[in-house]
Amino acid sequence: MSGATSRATGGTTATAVKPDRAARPATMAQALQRAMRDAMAEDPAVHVLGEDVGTLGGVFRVTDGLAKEFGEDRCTDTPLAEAGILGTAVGMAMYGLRPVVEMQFDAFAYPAFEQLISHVSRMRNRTRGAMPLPLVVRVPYGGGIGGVEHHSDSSEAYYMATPGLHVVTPATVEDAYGLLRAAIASDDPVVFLEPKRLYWSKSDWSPEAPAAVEPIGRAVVRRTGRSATLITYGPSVPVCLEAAEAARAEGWELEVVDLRSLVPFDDETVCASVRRTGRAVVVHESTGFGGPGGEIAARITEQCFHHLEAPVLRVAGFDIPYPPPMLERHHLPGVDRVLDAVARLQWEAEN
Amino acid sequence: MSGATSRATGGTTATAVKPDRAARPATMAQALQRAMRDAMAEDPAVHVLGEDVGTLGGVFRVTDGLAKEFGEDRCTDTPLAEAGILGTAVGMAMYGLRPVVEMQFDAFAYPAFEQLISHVSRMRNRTRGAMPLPLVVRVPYGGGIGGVEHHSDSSEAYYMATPGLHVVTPATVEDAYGLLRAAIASDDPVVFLEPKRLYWSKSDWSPEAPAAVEPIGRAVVRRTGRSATLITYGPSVPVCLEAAEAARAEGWELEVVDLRSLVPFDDETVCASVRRTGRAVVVHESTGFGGPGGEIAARITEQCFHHLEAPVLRVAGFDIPYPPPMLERHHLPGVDRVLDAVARLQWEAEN
Amino acid sequence: MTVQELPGAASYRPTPPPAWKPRTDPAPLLPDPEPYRVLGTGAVDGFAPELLRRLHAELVRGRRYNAQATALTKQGRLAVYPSSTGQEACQVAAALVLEERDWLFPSYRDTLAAVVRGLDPAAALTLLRGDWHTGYDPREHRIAPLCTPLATQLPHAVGLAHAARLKGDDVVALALVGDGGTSEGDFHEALNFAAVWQAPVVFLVQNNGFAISVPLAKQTAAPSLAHKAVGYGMPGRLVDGNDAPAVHQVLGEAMARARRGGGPTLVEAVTYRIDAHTNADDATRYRGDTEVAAWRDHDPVRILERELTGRGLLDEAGIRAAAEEAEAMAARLRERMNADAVLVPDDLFTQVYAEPTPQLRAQAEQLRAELAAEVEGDTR
Amino acid sequence: MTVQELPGAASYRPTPPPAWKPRTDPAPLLPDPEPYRVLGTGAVDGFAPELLRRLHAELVRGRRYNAQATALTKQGRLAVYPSSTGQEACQVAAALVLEERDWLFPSYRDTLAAVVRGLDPAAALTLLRGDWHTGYDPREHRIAPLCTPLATQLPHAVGLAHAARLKGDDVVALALVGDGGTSEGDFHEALNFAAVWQAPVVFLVQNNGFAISVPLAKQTAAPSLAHKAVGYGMPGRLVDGNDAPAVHQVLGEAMARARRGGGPTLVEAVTYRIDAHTNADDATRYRGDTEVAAWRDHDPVRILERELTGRGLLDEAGIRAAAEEAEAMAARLRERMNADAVLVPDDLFTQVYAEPTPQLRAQAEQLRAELAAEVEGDTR
Ligand SMILES: Cc1ncc(C[n+]2csc(CCOP(=O)(O)OP(=O)(O)O)c2C)c(N)n1
Ligand SMILES: Cc1ncc(C[n+]2csc(CCOP(=O)(O)OP(=O)(O)O)c2C)c(N)n1
Ligand SMILES: [Mg+2]
Ligand SMILES: [Mg+2]
Repeated sequence: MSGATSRATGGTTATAVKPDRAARPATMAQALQRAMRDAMAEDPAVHVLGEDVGTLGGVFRVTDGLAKEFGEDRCTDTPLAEAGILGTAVGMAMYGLRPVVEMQFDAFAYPAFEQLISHVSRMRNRTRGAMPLPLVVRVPYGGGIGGVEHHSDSSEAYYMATPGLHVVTPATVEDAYGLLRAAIASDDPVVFLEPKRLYWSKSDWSPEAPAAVEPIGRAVVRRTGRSATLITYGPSVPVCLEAAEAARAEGWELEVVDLRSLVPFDDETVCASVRRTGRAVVVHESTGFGGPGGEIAARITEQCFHHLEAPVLRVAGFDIPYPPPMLERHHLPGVDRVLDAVARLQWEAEN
Repeated sequence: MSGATSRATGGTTATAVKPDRAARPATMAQALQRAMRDAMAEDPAVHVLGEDVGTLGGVFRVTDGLAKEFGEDRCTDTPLAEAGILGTAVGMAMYGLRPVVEMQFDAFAYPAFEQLISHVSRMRNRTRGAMPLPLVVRVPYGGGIGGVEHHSDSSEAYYMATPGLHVVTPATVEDAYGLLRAAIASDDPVVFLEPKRLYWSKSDWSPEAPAAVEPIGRAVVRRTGRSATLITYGPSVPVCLEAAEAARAEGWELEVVDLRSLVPFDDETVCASVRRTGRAVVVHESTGFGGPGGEIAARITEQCFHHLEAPVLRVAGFDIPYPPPMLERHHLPGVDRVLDAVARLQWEAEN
Repeated sequence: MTVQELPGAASYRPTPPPAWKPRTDPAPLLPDPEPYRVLGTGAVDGFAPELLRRLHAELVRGRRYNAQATALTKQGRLAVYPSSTGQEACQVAAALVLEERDWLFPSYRDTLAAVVRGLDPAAALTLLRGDWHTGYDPREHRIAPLCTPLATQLPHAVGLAHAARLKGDDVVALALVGDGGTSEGDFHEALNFAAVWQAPVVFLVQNNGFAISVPLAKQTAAPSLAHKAVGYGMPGRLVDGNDAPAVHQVLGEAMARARRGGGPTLVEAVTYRIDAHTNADDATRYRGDTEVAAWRDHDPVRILERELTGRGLLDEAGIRAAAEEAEAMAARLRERMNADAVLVPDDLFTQVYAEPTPQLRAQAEQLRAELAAEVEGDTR
Repeated sequence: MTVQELPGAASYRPTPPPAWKPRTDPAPLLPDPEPYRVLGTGAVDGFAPELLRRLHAELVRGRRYNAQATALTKQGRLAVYPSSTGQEACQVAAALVLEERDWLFPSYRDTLAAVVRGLDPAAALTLLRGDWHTGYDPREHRIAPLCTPLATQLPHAVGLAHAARLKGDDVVALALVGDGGTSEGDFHEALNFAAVWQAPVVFLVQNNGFAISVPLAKQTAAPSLAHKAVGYGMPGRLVDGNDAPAVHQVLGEAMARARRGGGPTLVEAVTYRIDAHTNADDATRYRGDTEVAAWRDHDPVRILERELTGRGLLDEAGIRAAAEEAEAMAARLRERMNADAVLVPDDLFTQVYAEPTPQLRAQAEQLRAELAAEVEGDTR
């Protein structure tokens, strides 16, 4: 994806900051903030807009300080209208800006679907490349934060079903920075899904020595193992890593693939792993029926059929509207459910 | 689905019509019109609303004559605003009416997504059953009619990914009537997808002796065969039937399953067929990636793994925005592509 | 066409466009230049003392309700509470103008209006405590579920009111929305449908100055939010949203108008959100103390109390009685909320559809098995 | 709080809500009661004869363009054509008020405006002939793609105008929408953003009386569509949409206002769709001949021609010259459109993303193989 990296290289930060390359604990929210900050400093075309992103710094504080550093014209509190936010961002991108739009919560992105489907995803194609739309739609998504109705949706299936969009989601602090930089640098529209319950997850990370900008479209093996592959992304990555750790007690060495990018999909990395292990479980929070897991399982099966010792299984949210906080733990795929699925991967056949 | 049929039985038509049970050629559009007409005559709670549905009878004439027969309060030309149409329909249903909403084209349903996802699909669940929403959203969908941009989308993946909705699509004149009656009679919201290019398809059918109202959620085997199963719905059913006919020349007896209902999904009928044949191809117009076929293939594989001689393959639209009329024939899955897929079902293994 | 063909070309005056005439006279649709007020004016004389005292008692109770609910968030008994402290006049008046058969369409901030309408104070908090989304039967109380996606409840109100009128029922719907919510497309579509259909619905915008952190100046450039009415062909009214009798009167007139077939009205009540957006919000990030202090001076409870005591319509005993009633309500609420909610996991599956699909039945079965295994594991 | 605490309770008058003041004076935002007209009034004297003759020539060319495009649908050369016959004054004026650096945001009915702005008449029909969706480079011509989903182009225009202003460029955007389109939420959100941002954008509503079959009376109850402006805090203007100099003047004033930082304007041009919605529509199902006939009397070409000939600003030779130029344009268009478009199937995949994904590359390969096999099959 050369387009994806074209603008992220080169250029120096506009504001001098004391270089300090020592890694220290940072949250995903901080890394995301830093990615926008650095992109804005490097490229005056980058603009952030959305509800409460300015003075307040966003309800999750992900845009904290941007309005102060770059002014309200670069980080703008908009009127409260999601279609209007995305629609005006389209116009800004048509004029050559690189808007980064924040949707306040997953479910509040729905009013902007028409703009997203009918324009954002199609403008390049419609104009035969004359009018690409380099814009990013940041969507905090997923549950597990005790949010009341409409605050915990996993809406990635809608985005995946819309050709013309890239769909990206980080699971680590480092990826949060690298992938958001890549998304902002991309000449294509990117839906950037931020796992809400990982916003405050921490790891040692240096904002001064961030990892190289990730090209969009590459999955990564987070843990190697030979028994079976867990394929997952975003909020379910820590769940799968924990499950893999627990599985050792049962004698299973589980490989964990973090997709990072749902579109484009990294068939190569995923299939290489499954061909090695011969068994796979797809894990996500989104509902099972019609969710991303169907696509993932189907394409693995198409490409690795003769390597499969068992059908690719799915561990997903139930096929229900996201439940209220008091019941969400029953809905969310946890370590036990992942291990149950692994146990159902027809091991008898082997023994 | 007892709820689905509760209101469709009983009651007599308000206007006396000469009984004429002789079947004669009718189009799908006529059968749909008749379904609404009969439902409105039987139940004063049934209201039709949408853009141009009244005086004009709809741009496809599917609501032709309803305003004249039942008055503009029963069949209403609304202002031009899809979220408003669906949102007011929600309010009407809250008061006990049974609104049938027409979206003029697939792509023009997108402005109504927020109402659909956040309210239509969830009102029953949110109110613990106190406030069901018996409403139907009719959406003409799919391509092959030479329509310019935004007039040929296959948007079923979005609806399938939204728990709380039924998603139904007829492929025959008879089913058009039966399924629409069942949808209107259902106490749950139903997204009723009408294959545009079958609107003018004809078959012998008597409006006076329509088939019994179909319960929603049952697939049907349209053609039996032992070599492999084609699983399809809506506009691709005739394509698959044609492919099955052509396949005989190659020595394949193909079974064709018409899903009719995407939600609920009829695992029983589909899996029974695939277990018999051991091979399956899912065929639809919607894009492949993130489209309905992933879910369908994944669930078949989960349930029939040891019966499968080959991976379940998918024949779908390309992963692109719907192309312009001059190129659409390259995009639409046709007989040749279906046969190509059948040929790739690893027959060597058997011989 | 040539010059010769044109008769009397030199003296020709074009015909006006045949179809054009104003559909309605715009003048009566425009709001007054100032928010309408009752307190401190002679208009108070027109109010029945019982109504004024009722308004006062409900304001006191409402203030207490807000305080108690906010306290419950600190004790972890509520997941979140968007307080209507400072907006009680709107909440109370909105509930009291309704006939029993009328419908209320509240947003997440309007729990209090639902309580004043008669909903059990604890049931009204079901959603906000993290329990199932609607803790009451909307049809029984004629209160739609507290709505979170902004402005999406407005078309529901229009549709319901329209349906009632079609059925010949004497029902008016009152829909509540915030200043921020007026920017959403659904606000526009709902008001337009209401006006075209002449639906018996009243829209009350509680302009409390903020949409979370965003002040009104970044939300609209209109002279007032009430001015939006004219673009739909309905009357716009502007009222002091802290003046309970004024809100009651203006809403009452709008309800009466709707009831007699006069169509919808847009009412803007100018008020102020004294508390932060919710308990999770930090209002000091976006507004100063002086502004809040100025509004505290114009507190709805205080200005009504002053007026009534000044007029001798309320004495110390009356004030004490109102406070005691409010205290009792708060105590009952605390007690109810201190009991843990009992939720049945199986309920995840029962109301998604009229009848669970085969897939949902299987998933319910799976969850039951998991939970049984857990219990077994625990007992072992 | 008790009575004792309240100083001077009896004489108390509540403070007015501290924050309230009208943001703008509503009076200047209101449109005139009648559509503004130039033809048949003294205002014609203020126009340069060259401009009037240019308007006339473009109207004649525009009328011919509409007729030719409609004819092409009958010959199967166009998939569909939404004609602007009867609306040419709006189309022509909208194009002519623009500076080269300005942007036009047309809808599907505004091909003619794009042509008058300078787009090749055949390229403008690319979408409508069933070819790729935009047949021109929007940036080169500063004409956004002809937009089909109603009102969705309006926020684009606002965003682009806003971006230009942020960059310090002297660019104004003119966005076109129909009467039906004003009911969509995107209309509302776009106008609100424009007013809050004071973006240099002008909205032109061509009120042609219908949204397909739905007459204005079922679309709005507003006094006029121009009255919607006041709810956003921008001026609304009402103009006779068949009076080309009037439309030119009103739009010109709005453009100038936007250019000097005065913010957006909403202009409603009252006009009429003489043809059916598109060639596929049957207008007799929803409207009568008398209405159409009345509007034919107020035809934009005819009333301008009458005025100019009456004033001696246009003679038979001038009329003939305009007709001939129009005929030549139509002939060139026919010729261009009679040539088959050459579309490359591979292009299905090339512009979905900046670089095709691996999956799209594989699909392109598959299609190439299929087509090669077909050719092989054909040759065999
Ligand atoms: C469609 C939608 N977008 C965003 C939100 C998130 N949100 C919740 S409250 C709020 C501010 C609402 O402001 P206002 O309408 O003035 O009501 P108030 O909270 O002041 O009562 C926002 C942005 C939402 N609930 N719905
Ligand atoms: C969002 C959306 N909904 C529906 C349609 C279908 N449609 C195309 S044109 C039209 C009528 C538009 O009327 P108006 O805005 O008055 O413009 P006009 O056609 O009269 O120029 C409709 C309903 C559409 N294009 N977009
Ligand atoms: Mg507010
Ligand atoms: Mg129109």
